[in-house]
This record gives sequence, structure tokens and C-alpha cells, in this order.
Amino acid sequence: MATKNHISTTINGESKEFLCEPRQTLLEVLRDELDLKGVKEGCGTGDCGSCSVMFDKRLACSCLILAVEAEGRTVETVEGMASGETLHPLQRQFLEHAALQCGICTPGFLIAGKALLEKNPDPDEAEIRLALAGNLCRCTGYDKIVRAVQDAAREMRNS
Amino acid sequence: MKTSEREFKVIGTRPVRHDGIDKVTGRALYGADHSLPGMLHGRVLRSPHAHARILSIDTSRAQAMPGVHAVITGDDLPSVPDRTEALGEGTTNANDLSNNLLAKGKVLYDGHALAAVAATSAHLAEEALDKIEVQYEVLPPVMDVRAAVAEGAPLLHETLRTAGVPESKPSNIAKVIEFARGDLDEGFAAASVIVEREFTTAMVHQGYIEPHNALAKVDADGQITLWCSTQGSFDIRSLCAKVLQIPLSRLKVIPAEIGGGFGGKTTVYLEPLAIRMSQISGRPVHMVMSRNEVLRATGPTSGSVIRLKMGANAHGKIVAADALLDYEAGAFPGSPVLMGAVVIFAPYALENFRIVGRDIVVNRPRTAAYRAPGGTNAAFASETLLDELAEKLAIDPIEIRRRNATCEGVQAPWGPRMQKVGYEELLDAAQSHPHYSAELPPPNGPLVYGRGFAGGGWGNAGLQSSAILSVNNDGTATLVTGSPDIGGSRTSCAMIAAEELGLEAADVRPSVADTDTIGYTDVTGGSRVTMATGLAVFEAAQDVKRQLRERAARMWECPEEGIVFEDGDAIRPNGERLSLAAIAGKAGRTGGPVIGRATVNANRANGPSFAGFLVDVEVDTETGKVGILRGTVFQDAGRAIHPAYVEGQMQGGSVQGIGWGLGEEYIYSNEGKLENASLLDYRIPTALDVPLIEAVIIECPNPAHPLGIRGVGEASIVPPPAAIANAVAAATGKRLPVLPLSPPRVHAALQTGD
Amino acid sequence: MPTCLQRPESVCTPDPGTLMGQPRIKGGYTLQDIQYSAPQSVEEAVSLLAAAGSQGRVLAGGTDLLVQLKNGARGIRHIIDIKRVAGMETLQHTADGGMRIGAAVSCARIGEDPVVQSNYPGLREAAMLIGSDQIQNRATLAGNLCNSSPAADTVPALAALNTSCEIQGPEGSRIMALADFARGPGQNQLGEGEILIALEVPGRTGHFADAYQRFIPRNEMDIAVVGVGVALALNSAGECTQARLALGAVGPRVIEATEAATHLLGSTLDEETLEQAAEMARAIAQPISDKRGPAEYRRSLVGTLTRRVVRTAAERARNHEGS
Amino acid sequence: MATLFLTAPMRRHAGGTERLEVVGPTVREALEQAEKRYPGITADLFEGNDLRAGFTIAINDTIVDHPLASLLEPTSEIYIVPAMGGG
Repeated sequence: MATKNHISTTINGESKEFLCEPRQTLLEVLRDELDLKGVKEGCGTGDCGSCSVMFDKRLACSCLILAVEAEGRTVETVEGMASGETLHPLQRQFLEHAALQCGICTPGFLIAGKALLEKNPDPDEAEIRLALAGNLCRCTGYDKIVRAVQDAAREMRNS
Repeated sequence: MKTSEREFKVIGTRPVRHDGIDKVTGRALYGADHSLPGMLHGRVLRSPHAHARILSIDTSRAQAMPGVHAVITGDDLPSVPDRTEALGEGTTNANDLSNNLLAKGKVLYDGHALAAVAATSAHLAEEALDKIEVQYEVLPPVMDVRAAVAEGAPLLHETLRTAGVPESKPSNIAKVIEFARGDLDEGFAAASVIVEREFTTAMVHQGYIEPHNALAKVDADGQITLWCSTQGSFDIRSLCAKVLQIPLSRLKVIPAEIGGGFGGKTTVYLEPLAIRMSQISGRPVHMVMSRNEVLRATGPTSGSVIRLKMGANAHGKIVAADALLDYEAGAFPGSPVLMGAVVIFAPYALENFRIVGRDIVVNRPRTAAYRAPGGTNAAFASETLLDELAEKLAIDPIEIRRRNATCEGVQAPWGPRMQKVGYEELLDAAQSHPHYSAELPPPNGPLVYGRGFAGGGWGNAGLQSSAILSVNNDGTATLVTGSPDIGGSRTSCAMIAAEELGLEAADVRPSVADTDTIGYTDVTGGSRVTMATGLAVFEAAQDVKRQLRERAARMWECPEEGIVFEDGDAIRPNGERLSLAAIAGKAGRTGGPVIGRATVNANRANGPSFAGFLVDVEVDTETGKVGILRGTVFQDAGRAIHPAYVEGQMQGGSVQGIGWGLGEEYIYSNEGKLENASLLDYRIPTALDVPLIEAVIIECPNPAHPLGIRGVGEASIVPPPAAIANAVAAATGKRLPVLPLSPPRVHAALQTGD
Repeated sequence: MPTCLQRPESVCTPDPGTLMGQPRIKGGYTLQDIQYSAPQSVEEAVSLLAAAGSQGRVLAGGTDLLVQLKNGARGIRHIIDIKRVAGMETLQHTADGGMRIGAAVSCARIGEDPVVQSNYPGLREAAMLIGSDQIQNRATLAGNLCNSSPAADTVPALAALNTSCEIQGPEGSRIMALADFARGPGQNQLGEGEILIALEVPGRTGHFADAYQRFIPRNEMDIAVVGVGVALALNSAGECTQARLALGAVGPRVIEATEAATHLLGSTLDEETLEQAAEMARAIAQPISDKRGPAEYRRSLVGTLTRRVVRTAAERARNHEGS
Repeated sequence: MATLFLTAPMRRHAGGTERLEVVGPTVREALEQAEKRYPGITADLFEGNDLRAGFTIAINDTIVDHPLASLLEPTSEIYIVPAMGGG
């Protein structure tokens, strides 16, 4: 058994400490050690975006980050998007637009959408598609996802 | 009351799905998210060779590793009958299935499972795989149908003979099927124009984002609980029971939330291995595939070679059509060639035709269903060839389809008469849609533009479903079905119950139950859930209503006769009303809980669905790249219960069709190694590769269904590749009888003179 | 000749034991046991790497390395994360208008940098083409270079800019032209214990502009089938006074199309000259056929992209006010 | 008299005939009559006494619930249909 490293980090705004082996990815630790199962694994190679998280305020695939790299960093996952009972506008618009079918890619899309709207509050369709191109959805054909992001952006600009 | 006259309150609205909050907050539990105390992690050793004899497997070093609790090979699975029987969705040969789970004797494709390990961590299990030693005698692989039927081709299965051909020799052709009618010679003699081509389509994968997974727990008394991501928990139960030779009553399958299936999650890969290793170790065993394994070793759908000849008279009426469909089955018999044969001429009323289909084994993974299995390949051939006929006859491409369109009373190529279908209405809608008459951009440097249309029909599946609808004492209801919900179907089922009981959709709480909790229910596949499980829910609601009338009579202390149940109230002939809530609140004093139930075989209520795709493309003539500028999908839904999710099926199917048309393909080396087993190189469309897809729902109620519902899950994938090829032809003048229309292929075609 | 132009998975490595080792028969699972260090200084990083010998690998963004590790690159046992080394995450603009890009600067930061946006739009294009936002936020130019994939997007763009590599090792530091850095697929000039610590992009003069284009089948999330980078300068008469042209994914490493670039000099970058240069670029390409495209198709794309990319750069140079 | 539509393989046993006139009362009896006239014509349809997995029966335009026991009317058209599935 390899020696475990002690990591101090901030996850969804709360200080968290965990032990991990160097070979564990951030995705493994989020899911298996910290029980944040909303972070999904679709490919393990950074090609599908299901495991997207905000890592030090930047969108990243947690399958391509070693958990030990999280020392002193911040991590945000889908579990941190709603505040209490209040959904994030993106979450609400995804529901209103039926922008999910099976739902496995949804957490990744929500995080990627949030990263986009924080940088660009008024994206056009092409900008939305570019920003979401790292997230694969096989069910919806993206139409309703794009519309949900557009409406969430509108809602956020107006609030 | 005829459905067309009925006014609906819930059906046709767009409520938020019941499982929505869990899915946008990350709380929904998918197969990989389940865990149990003491759980082991299982991994699978897979063949690096496409075709090889297994000389030996030595697992002793893996077995000896501390932390390794089970190692199994094909020898650890019981022997099972080597014959095709009713099993799973349709028929299955249990021996083939078992050999696919863990190879015996030979490995038949790159990625074929050979052994599995369960250990205290995934890391350890993988280290143990490295310690298993396998010796192979590598054999020449057979990688496509042309090679497989060639004289002297290596045989995958020395004992396989061709079903449907008397006294056949051992062969790679597992089966020949045929539909035919009329006189081909006479038909072609009457043709003004005849076109003939050979089409080649690539093997493609369903590409669901969630990899396969299974968690099995075997108790000391042999009782088994299995959590997995599946389209059909009852099928998983019967397949596991068959290959492990255990009674159905010993196995409970709990369907986890499922992250996409599209047909690919209708069979077993990991489930029996997890159970077997849990039996051996006495501990729960969890298994999850990597993406590489999903692509290499789960069932994609067939690549194919289709020879097609069609003739039409001067009016554009098809007078003869002759098709030979050769479909890759993968390593074991079972391609969807039959459904290809059904689909290839499904949209047309034909008098003279012949369709021959061959199911051919090759050294590729055992194919599984993929959305309208077999149909997309077939329609690519027929719908592009028909387009060519239209071009040669100078007839509008939608008009030629209109002149040949199937309709009520036409004898379908596969046999029976057609009931009312909406194909003519669909073609009218496409022809009059603004998209069809919109201006295309003029050529711009190397960029040229074109528009194409294609149609396609899909029969859908009926099959069996069960439903239990319980009325709560506050007047709300709970609904239990056995149909795993991939695309919002639990909400459409709840909407049907709500409509019948006069409730809001939110007042019906739907759940998808395990195999102990609900009656037998076939797969979430064949576009059947809203139609078939919806029928069971409809029937269960009628059962509830009968009971509510009876209870109302007891409350009124009057005879039941004359009491009706409408809009959520029981109504006496004198106009007096009792609400559902009022009756439910008194259920304890009128006979106990009100619970409706129904089981159905929905084959008789099934109705086909037709789809059409209209597409504008941009072709870069210097690079061969085809871009999709605009897409409109038309589909007959019979009745759209939740229109947003109907649109979602249509848009999703269309974009899968675009992927199939433009870029997706299994690329094998000459040695039979899959070279693109990742989502980087197996290119499913990204958000940037497609435009918004307008969905136009046609509603021609299915006359066989009390609510008029037709399944909508599949038909939309059938037309897009053909529509794209037609658009590329319109843009460039080149007809490419090959899928995908990848940039190098289009580029090469543009360099040739013809 | 390379047998593989993909993002190097372990099977591409022709040199077992040095970089990645023999592949396991697996794919995309978990990592085998590794040691992890996060040194604070270059010296510490160099000595850790030297001590690890052939088993050591530098971790910057990790977008390639972790994929290789998951694919069973068994030779790698010690990961030296350089992101906490001082200066590695620094993007510095030099007095001559050039840049010094620390080895751990992400592609996203290159893309966001206002000076890069205005002065090196071609480099920005290349950096913003690497994978998705998720990948760009992690991946680095130095990592793209060290990974030594012939299809690396930023390498032709950087080569066109005449970039040099600052390397530090047990024997001290050295500078090397970027175009010489890779030796072949997955192989480069770094010796044992050596770390690429920064890229130096020289300053620009006059009506200067760069451009990068690649061809991929999808519109995102793909590896270049062909990539072409160019940097050029025009005089006030609109004549080309400087030109560098680099081709990606059509040889074992980036190819400098010197003859084609030279042909542009003195011309006004008219269509005829572009066509001739494109033909020269086509001729020098050494493409192979693989899953990403047949050789002849790639060769044809070299011509098409060369024409397009020079046209874009020329347009930029004409519109650029110069400095 | 009901009409039994022969599948392409069945026609080979019946000299190319596309349909046979049969009397019920059930589908099973109709198939037995066909077998009597053209021995071997239904061999592939049966496994023992049952319709083989993979086949079902449609009458006119509807797949029937009880394939062999279904009752025929004089206008009935009987079709032997392969069992169809989906994804």
C-alpha cells in the first residue's frame, strides 16, 4: 500500500481534508472518498466532460487531475450549485427546457455552462456551443441545452 | 370516445419531470454511484487479438495476490444450451452469450473478455490482471462481410451453418432471410429509369455517455441482488439466470438510473461476472467499464454492404426493387439484418420486390441493438437511390416519395397490411415547411451548398408491460412501473395516469421498480415505453376508476350503475359529485386501499412511426468537410404525451444520425485491432458540430392504441445519413454510397471525374 | 518514420523504457502506483527528476500525461509536478515585444492575454484549438511540446514565431530552437534530469502577423489531421520581408517549410505566389496514412491550409499598424 | 375461406404460390392444412408443437396475442411475421 498524502482543500466553499494515494485522480477522490457522486465518469480521458469541475475557478476535467494537486486549491462541483432549496438559474432552465434526457452528462454541462456565464454573461449561440464543446451529450442533440443556457443567461442578466 | 375527439388536460403539456431535481443537483444515483460495505472491485482481462485460439490461461499468480478474492475464466461459467430461444429482447443463443461474457476455446475480437478479477481496490484488481498469463495461437481475422463470405475465408465458428438455407456447409453466414412479392423481371421491364448501387456503411456505436456497470451481492443463502444500468431489468434477470443456470426467483435486479442506452444496454456483459465473483468471494462485487472497454467490447451496430437496384416509371412510381443486405453480426450471430429488411422499403407501396438479408459473423464485437437497429443502414441505401431516381426523372424529391408513400391498407413488404400511418401527412408537412423553400447561400469560393431530404419508417415494438397505480388517501397517486427511464418516460407515464384520474402530473409520483416489486416488463427499447407501459398505466387507471365508482356507490349507498368517473370526480346520474380525494379519504371504510393494476402485451396496440429529415449542408470542396447548416426533423408521434421529450427524442435521434452520416466509424487495423477506442477518435458530434434542430411533431393517432400513442424513440435516426448524402449530392453533384461521409472520402470523390 | 500521429498513447512510443514503457493490454482505467513530488524551485525539480532517471516525468497540465498513465505507461513511477515552482506559471512580456512563457502557463492564459491577442493571434488560435475549455485550462504549451506529438497544435505556431526553448538540467541551462526540440513521435531532446522551463518568443517588428489553422473532422475535440502555422512581415509596399512556415502532423515532427517561406519573400502575397508556396509545402510534407486520414489527403490539405493560413496572416499584417 | 400469405421460403414448397385459401377455425388448423397440401412448408415455423421463437402471426393489420389459437373469419388474411425488436 502506497503512502497516503494528506490534502487540505476547499470544496464547494467548505474546507475539506482527505487522504489519498498519488495515483488517485481528483475524480476518484471526489466520488469515492468525499461521496460527491454528482461528478460522473464517462471516458476517463478528458474527452466527454462528464467529470467537469471548477478547479481554482477554472473549468477542468477532474479525471485528468491528480488528487494531490488539489492541495490548497478550490474545487466546485454540481453539488455546490444550488443554494439550499434554490436552484441555480441554469439548473432551473435545464428542467424547464427538458434539456436532459438520461441526465448523466447534465452535471458536467451545468458546470461548463456556469463557467461560461461567469466569463460571458451574454453569449450568442456560437459562443455557447464553443464553450460546451468539451461536454458530450448523446441524448438531446444539444438543441434544448443551448436554449436552456440562453434563457439562464437572460435570467441572470435580468436579476 | 374516440381519441381524436377527446380534450386533454395533462397530455400535451410540458411539466417538469419528476426525477429532474435529482438529476440537476447530482443526487440521482446511477449504476456506478452505488456502493456497499466490504465491496470488491472487479476488472476484466481482454484479448488483444481479433481471432486466436486460447492455448492456456494461467491465473495462479493473480489468485495468489493478497487482496484478490476471486478470479474467474470461461470455465467458471456453467455450460448452457447451444440453441436460439426466446430470451432477452427477442431471441438469444445462451451459449453464444456465455462465450461472449468469457471466451472459451477462442477469442473472436479485440477486447473479447477472457477472465475477471475481484479485489479490494480497483487498482489492485488491475494489477492482478497483469499477472494473468494467456497463451494464444493467433489466427487470421475476418474483418468485414466481404471477407467473411469470400471463398476459403477463415471460419469463426467451425460448426456454424446458415439458418434458412437447407444443407448448408459450415460458413460465416449465420442466417439468410427473404421477403419478396410480385415479379421483379416484369417490374424492371416496365421501368423508365433503373438505378443500381452498392452501399457500404461503417460499424457504429450507441455512444451512451455512461459506461456499463454492475454491483452484485450474493447472500449466504444464495439470494442475489444486482444493481445495474440497464434498459430492461427483467431481461437482465433472465439473461443472468440463463447463463448462470439459476432460478429467476433467486435474483432481484434493481435498475439504477441509466445514463443512456439507445439499445446497447439490453444485454449483459459485466452482470453475470459480478454475480459469479460475488458467489465465490462472499462479498459484494462492483464492476464499471472504461470507455475503451465500452467501445471495444460492448455491442455496436452492424456495418453493412447493401446492393440495391430500383426502377421507376416516368411518373416516379417505383415498379421494382431488389435488395441484398449483408450485415456484420460481430463475433456471434444476431445482426439486425431482419429489421434492415423491414425498413428498406417500409415507406413505399411496392408490388414487385425482393429483399434478401444475410447475417454474417466477423471478428468484431457481438453487435447489440442501436436505435432503430438495422434501419439506418437500409434507409441510407433506399432513400439515396430513390433521390437519384427523382433526379433522373426531374421530379421533386419529396413529391416522388409522396407518389410512392405507404398508407392504410397497403401490404407491407414484411407481410401484414398497414394500419393508418402518418407518412403522407409528414411529407406534406415537409414540403410546405419554410425550410424546404428557403434560399440556400450561393457558392462562396471553395464552399458549396445543398439541401437534402430523406424519410424512414420504423415499426416500433409492442411487448409486455405491467403497472400498479395506487391512490393515496389525500387524493394523490403513486405509480409503479418496470420500465427504466432513459428520457423522461416516467413523467409521460405519470401524465397518462394523471389525465385519466383528473390529477395534475405532479400529483402522481412515478417510480421505476425492481424485478421483485412489479410484474414482468420488457425493455425500454423499441420506442415502446410511453406506448406500451403507457398502455398498462392507462389500463391500470381504468381499473382504479372502476374501483372508485364502486367506492363512490358505497359512500352514496346507492347502486353503482350509472355512476361515471370524469375529470377527477365520480358523478351520479343526478349530477352529485364526489372527488377522487373525497373517495380516497374514505377508502378505509369502503373496502380498503384503492390500487389499480394492469399487465399488457402491447403488440396489438403498437403502431409504426415515420420520420423525415430535411437538411442543408455546406461542403468545403478543398477539404471535403461537410457542415450541417440547418436541420428540421418531422415525425409522426401519434399523440405527443410530453411534447418536449418527444422533440428531445427527435432531435437526439437526428444528431445521432448526423454523427453516423458524417464521422462515426469503427476503424480496425489489418490485424483486427480497434484503433479508435476513445471518445477522442470515435467522433460523436459535439455541440459545435450541429445547429439547432427544429422538431415538427405530426400527430396521426395510432388507431390501435386507446390514446393514439406511437413510439417515438427510434425513427428519427433512420433518415439523416441519407438526407445528408442527398444534400451533398445536391451541393456537389457527387453521390457517395458510403458512410460515414468523412472528409477524406468526400474529398476523394470530388477529385474524380464522374 | 512515425507509425502514429495521435495524442501519444503508450502504443506510439517507439522507445520502450525511456518515456512511457510497454503498454499494458488495458485502456483508460486507473493509474498504477506512482510517487508524487511538488518541488518549489527549479533546482529541486531538476534534482528530483535526475534522481528518478528514466522513471521520472514532469507534470504540468497533465492532460496528456494522465491519459498515458491510465493507458498503462508502466515506465513512469515518479511524477514531478512543476506548477509550484516559482516562475513556471509566469507569462512575461519582454522589452522587445516578445514573451517568456513559463512551462506551467496554461493555454487558456495564452488565449486570454491581451498582448497575445493583438500581437500573436496565430499563437492564440493554436492555443485555443487544443481540446475543450476544460483541456485548455490545464494544458500548457511546454507540455504540448514535450509530449512531442507530431500533431501538437501549438508547435507549428510557435515554430513559425522562431521560438526557443529554455532548458535546465543537472549540467546547467541551455537554449534550443523549438523546431529542433522534438526528435520524433513521443521523443525529444531532453536529457536525463532536464526540464523545459520556458519558451521564449522573440519580439515582432513592422507589419507583422502570424496565423495558425488546422484541419479536423469535427469542429472541436479533435487532433489535427494537418496543422499549418505561419508568421510573416510586410514592408510599407506590402511586400513580404520575413516569413516562416511550419507544418504539423505530416511528419515525425514539425516540418519547417523553408523553401515555401522563402518563396513568399519579396512578393505581395498574391494568389499565384501563394499557390506556388502551397505546392512547395505540399512537396516537403511527409505524411503517413493512419486512422486520421490517408497520406495523399493530408498532402492535399497541406496545400489548402498553407494558402489559407498565409492569406489570413497577410490580411492581418496589412491591417496591423506595426510598431 | 381465410387467406394464408406464404413467406418467400414457404413459397418454394408451394411452387411459387403467394397465398393459399384455408379454413379455420384457428391459425393452427390453417397451418396444418397448408402442411397437408405442401409437406414441409411449415417445418421451419415450428419448434415441437409451438411456433418457433422469432415468429409471430398477424391477422390483417394486427399482431395477435394468441398466435396459433386465434380464430379466423372468412375475410381473414394470415401473415407469418418475424418477431421484431428495437433499440
